[in-house]
Amino acid sequence: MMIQNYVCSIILLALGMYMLMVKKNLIQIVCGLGLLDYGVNLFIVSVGYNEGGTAPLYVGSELEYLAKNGAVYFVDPVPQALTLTSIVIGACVTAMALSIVIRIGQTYGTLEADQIRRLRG
Amino acid sequence: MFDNLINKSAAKSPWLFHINAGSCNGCDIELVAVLTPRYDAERLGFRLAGTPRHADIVVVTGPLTAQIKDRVLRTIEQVPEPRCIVTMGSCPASGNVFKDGYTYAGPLSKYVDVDVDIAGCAAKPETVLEGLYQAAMILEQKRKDMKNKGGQI
Amino acid sequence: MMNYVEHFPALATMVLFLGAFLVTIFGGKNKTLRIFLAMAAATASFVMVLCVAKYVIIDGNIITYWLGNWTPVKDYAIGIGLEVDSLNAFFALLVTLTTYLSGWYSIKYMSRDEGGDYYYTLYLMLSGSVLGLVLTGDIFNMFVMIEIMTFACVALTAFRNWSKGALEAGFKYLVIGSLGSTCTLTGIALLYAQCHTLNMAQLSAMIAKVGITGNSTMILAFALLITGFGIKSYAVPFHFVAADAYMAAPASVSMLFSGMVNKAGVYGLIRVCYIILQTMGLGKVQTLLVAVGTVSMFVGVTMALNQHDFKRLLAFHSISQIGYVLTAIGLGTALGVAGGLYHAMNHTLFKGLLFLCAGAVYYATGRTNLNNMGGLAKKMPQTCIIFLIAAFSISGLPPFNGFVSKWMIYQAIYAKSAQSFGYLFVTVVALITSTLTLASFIKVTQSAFFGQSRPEFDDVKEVPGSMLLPMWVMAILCVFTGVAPKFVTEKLITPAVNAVMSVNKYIDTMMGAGYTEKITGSAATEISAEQITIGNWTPVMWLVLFGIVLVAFTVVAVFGKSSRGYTNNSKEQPDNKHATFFGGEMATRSTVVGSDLFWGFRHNFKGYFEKLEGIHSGVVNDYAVWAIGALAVFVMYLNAVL
Amino acid sequence: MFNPMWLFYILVFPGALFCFVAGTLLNGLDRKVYAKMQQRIGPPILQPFYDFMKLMGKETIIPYEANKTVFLGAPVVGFVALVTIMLLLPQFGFTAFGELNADMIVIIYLLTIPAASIIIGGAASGSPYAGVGISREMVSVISFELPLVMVLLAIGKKAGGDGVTFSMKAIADYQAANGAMICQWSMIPAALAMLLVVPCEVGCHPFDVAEAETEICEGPLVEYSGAPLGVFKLNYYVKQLVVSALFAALFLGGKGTGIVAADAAIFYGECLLVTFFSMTLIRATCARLKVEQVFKFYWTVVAGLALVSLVLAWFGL
Amino acid sequence: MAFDFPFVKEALTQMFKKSSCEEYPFKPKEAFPNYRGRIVFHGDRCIKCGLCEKVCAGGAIHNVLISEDEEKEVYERTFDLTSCTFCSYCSDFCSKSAIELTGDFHMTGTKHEDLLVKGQYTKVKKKPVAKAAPAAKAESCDNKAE
Repeated sequence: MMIQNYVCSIILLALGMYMLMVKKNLIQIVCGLGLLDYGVNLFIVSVGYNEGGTAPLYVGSELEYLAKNGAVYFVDPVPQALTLTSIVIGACVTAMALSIVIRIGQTYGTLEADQIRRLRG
Repeated sequence: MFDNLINKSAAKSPWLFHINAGSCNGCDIELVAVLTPRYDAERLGFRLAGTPRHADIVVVTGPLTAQIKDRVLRTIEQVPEPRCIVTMGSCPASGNVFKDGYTYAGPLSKYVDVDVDIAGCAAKPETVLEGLYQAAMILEQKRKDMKNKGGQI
Repeated sequence: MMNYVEHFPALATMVLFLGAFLVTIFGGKNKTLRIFLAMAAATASFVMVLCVAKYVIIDGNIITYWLGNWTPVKDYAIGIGLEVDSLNAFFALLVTLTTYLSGWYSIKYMSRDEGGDYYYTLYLMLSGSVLGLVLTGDIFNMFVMIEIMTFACVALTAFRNWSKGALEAGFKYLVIGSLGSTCTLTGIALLYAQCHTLNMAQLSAMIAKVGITGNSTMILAFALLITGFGIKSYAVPFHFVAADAYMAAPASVSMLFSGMVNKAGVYGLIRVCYIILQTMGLGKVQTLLVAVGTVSMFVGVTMALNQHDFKRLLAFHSISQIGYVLTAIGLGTALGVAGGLYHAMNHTLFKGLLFLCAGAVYYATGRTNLNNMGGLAKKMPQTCIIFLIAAFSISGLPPFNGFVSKWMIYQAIYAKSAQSFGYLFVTVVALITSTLTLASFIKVTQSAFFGQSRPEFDDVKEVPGSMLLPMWVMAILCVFTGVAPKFVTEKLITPAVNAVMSVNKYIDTMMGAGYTEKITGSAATEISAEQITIGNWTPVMWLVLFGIVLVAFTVVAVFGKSSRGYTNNSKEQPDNKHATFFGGEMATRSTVVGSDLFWGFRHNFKGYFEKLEGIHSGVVNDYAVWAIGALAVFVMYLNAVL
Repeated sequence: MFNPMWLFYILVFPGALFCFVAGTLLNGLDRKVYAKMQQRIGPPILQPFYDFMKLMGKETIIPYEANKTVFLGAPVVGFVALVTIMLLLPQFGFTAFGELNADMIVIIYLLTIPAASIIIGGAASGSPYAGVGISREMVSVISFELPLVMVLLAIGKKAGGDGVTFSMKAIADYQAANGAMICQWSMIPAALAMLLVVPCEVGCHPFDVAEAETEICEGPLVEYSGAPLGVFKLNYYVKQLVVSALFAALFLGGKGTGIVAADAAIFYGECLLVTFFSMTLIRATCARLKVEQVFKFYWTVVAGLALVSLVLAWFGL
Repeated sequence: MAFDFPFVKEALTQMFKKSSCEEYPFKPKEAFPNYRGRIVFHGDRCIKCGLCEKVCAGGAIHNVLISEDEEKEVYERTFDLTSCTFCSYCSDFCSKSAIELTGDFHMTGTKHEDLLVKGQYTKVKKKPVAKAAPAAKAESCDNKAE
């Protein structure tokens, strides 16, 4: 059941890398970065999934579940924490990238990556 | 303590710097002929130096034309102190056939005190060798004077 | 009772972050408070790390510190742990030293830039994140620190947004940097999927149990981590953005870049290859790292030869010196790692010093293009002397520190070449790169400091004292590490190498004694901390000789004194006697600078240089293609090999 | 720790005095044989000594553009490095500082210091001729570095037996055990390559592109006069001695006679032989090359020779 | 590129042959048979025709009156070797062959006088009374005319 999560995150990663490599407009590159981040976040969340596990919250009901079939079955909370930070980081990356793109647009007058190459050689 | 040794070696390894002040190249090839195996000035220690800073003896050939006058004087001034100035051939000494020409800026001795004159319109290599030998002896004497005068010339 | 030193690692990082926030809040208006706060934070963290270093390296014990006191439960690490062994302490020392000196330097250097108040926030954030990265024992914590470092780097690169390529360099750095972070994060996620833990010590034990050869997810994780940390250490396929970033950033920040940020990348690589995945023993992985190191050595230095911008030249040299460090570390032998670490320390010292010199020249003359500089030695004598010390130590001339570490690296590579033929060529490339480094620094010396002085530099003054002080401190350190190699290796390098080599000690102290046996079943093999021999080259004899001969020549020269006069008058228009010899002409101004040097070498390599400059096209997409292509090559190679 | 013998070594035998006398004598003989080859008498044997003493007596002009301290300090640094190499070279098993297993890497880097001192001195003199001279000097240093390194690696592999060695002591012991290195047939291309590297390292005529007195007026030394120029000329003589001594130590080793003086005499004889074959003969018969010809020659022909013996040594031949 | 070793054979063989060098300052050497070297001036033969002065391209020859009394004038003719081209025109044009260019080539001088050849000659002045004699001659040719 988790296969489509992994497949989907691989597709997102591939799409992100494709946009980074091929798209010339800076904003599309920033979108590519976003896609990369979403791919990784999806991947991390799906790593933490346990078959038939419930949300990792102690609400008291799990005590009798424990008595009933001997094991409390939570989904692994650690990857979810990782994903939180990763999402925040993704957001900050996009914010900073877009602010720089705006400034580049003002100074260079264009957003095409081919024209923004004063530092070369 | 090395003093007399240095004075003697000043005569034993005089390095030449050749300035062509408008010469017809007759004297130039004679000067270089002196360094060839036949006359071999190197056995007396003579060697052509690339810059005036390395030179001891400045050999001037050719009549001092107006255009090259200040360049020759500037180069001679850049030669470090115990130095000799040798005029080779008749042109620098007196201007030879170019004496009354409008470009002629006068004999070298008008601006600089010349030590040895080597006569001959295209001086014979033996004469050049003898002249340079005399210049080397003068160098030793100059080195002594410089030493006694405290060196701050 | 945990004595106070145990708290210092966490405290040092927090002090820097706290300083950053305080500076933003209070430092807005008046400058002195802002500088005071920043320098207070930097000094506090420097002192704390010094104590940690003494405690860890000299006394030889390892600090383990669980945040929130969440100690491992039933041999399972649940909290975030900080572990500081000799390797961490060594790199932490480098980081805080560079931060502290760069702080002093930037007080005066950044005073002219108008956006000065936010500079210190970013500066403290950058140093805090790198210090955090180096001290942590938890792999996700390391990832978060990498992210903060990338943000701070991007912001500092684009700090002077009016200068030629700063914004462009910032954007490219952001793209490739976040590509690297994504690779690292995916690698960490894969490791977590396999071992369900984030603590490095436990991770390495679990991986040793799970085994890496044949396990394709682990190989993919290894390839991703190598690419992630490779991007952070600016090895060749990922070095394009580094060249732009160093050039665009202010000099005190480029010093941080070349001193800390790429060292953090190298630290990450050491951690991943030697300790977490313990794959350094395999020959094939060694060839991978050595290949990357050799290519970055040669490409870095050949690109540097053609540059005519001072800081871009230094940037390419950083890339080539990191190539040295990676080659040495990739060898896998104790001498190799020792050479690599020693060279990393030396590189931080002399490369930082070179960037400070570049900053001083920019501060005094406002130019960084080598083609229109000249004759600064007379106007800025101290900077010139410091520059000569740094240039000689980077090109490895004996009395300075570059020589000792390069010597260790050559011995290590050459000893390794007994097994396979390839390493002979690595030695040859390493030696040729060292000569080319000397060549490019001769070019800088001739174009910037010596040569004919320019009329517009007449009112150039020496840089103020507060900038010169850190430069002199680093210069003295450069000479000290060069003249006393035995002392430095015993005290600093050997403990760090032992920390790298003896992994089990690292795991046991973190997770409790006997942990590795229980998990991996292999006894805790204790690598004997043998003394790394580098041949007892005693430069003291060299200096004694230098003194004696100097005295001899002054006597001989003085004896001739009476017959010679120092005639170097400083009148404005030199008289003929002291004018430069121009073949008799009046001494006009003609400089032989920058791009018209080394014609013979460049003429023969014309094809190679044109292709190389073509590759550095400046388009973001090409850089992304190179990075992702390198990732693909690593994955394929490692799958084929492991 | 600092035994008095060191002072004797540093100052007298393989140190400063020996280098001064032996280097000057070597250059005198070199010039005499060079002259004889051109059918001329040639200067007296002590001519380099006279040159040096004369330069010591001349006036030192420091040009206006020059940077005084570096301008005067550069030559001494070069001389010190050259004398240090001479101290580290094994002469038939006797090395002045024997316990230092100073090895080839130290010697390679010590050999770059004289070239660096000429370059920094030329840069400090601030003349455009010197600028061009510096660029040519550095290109010739780069050009001879590749073959030199390959030759040393080949010898290290050969003398190392199964492993590899950098240390000169091991090479000297290897040659003492089984004959001079040049007799091993696999080392002959390396010996030839090293023989061709020697003139470029010294800056001898066909490869003296940096100090071409006819084209760029003595290159880096254009503004030097008096005592500093004398020391630079002395550096040239001592470098001739040191580089041929390096060749002799690497290729013409063997079992010494036990008496240090006799060993030193034979060693000096070998240096003369090397100087004759590598410098005088090539100098008498070839014209000066252009700078990129020098580079191409060393990085293709001579490097190829060195590579041949490197590969042969690698396969244990 | 062809880096051949030209002349190695000659270089090696010549090392042992005798050098083709004339040790000039230490072994004397004569000039070639009719070498045009230092000028020698035979003052007595000179008749002060001044032809040599006119014909000298370098203007090296000067004539100075030293002393004069009633019946003869003493002149001094100087040849300035430093501005002479040794073309030997003066010796060719001198009808009385008073000027001769010898084979001596040791013409170096530290002072100007070393390279100055001097020669004195006297010129006897004619008596003024000689005018009468031509008158007598005039009569002799008149009576021939009647």
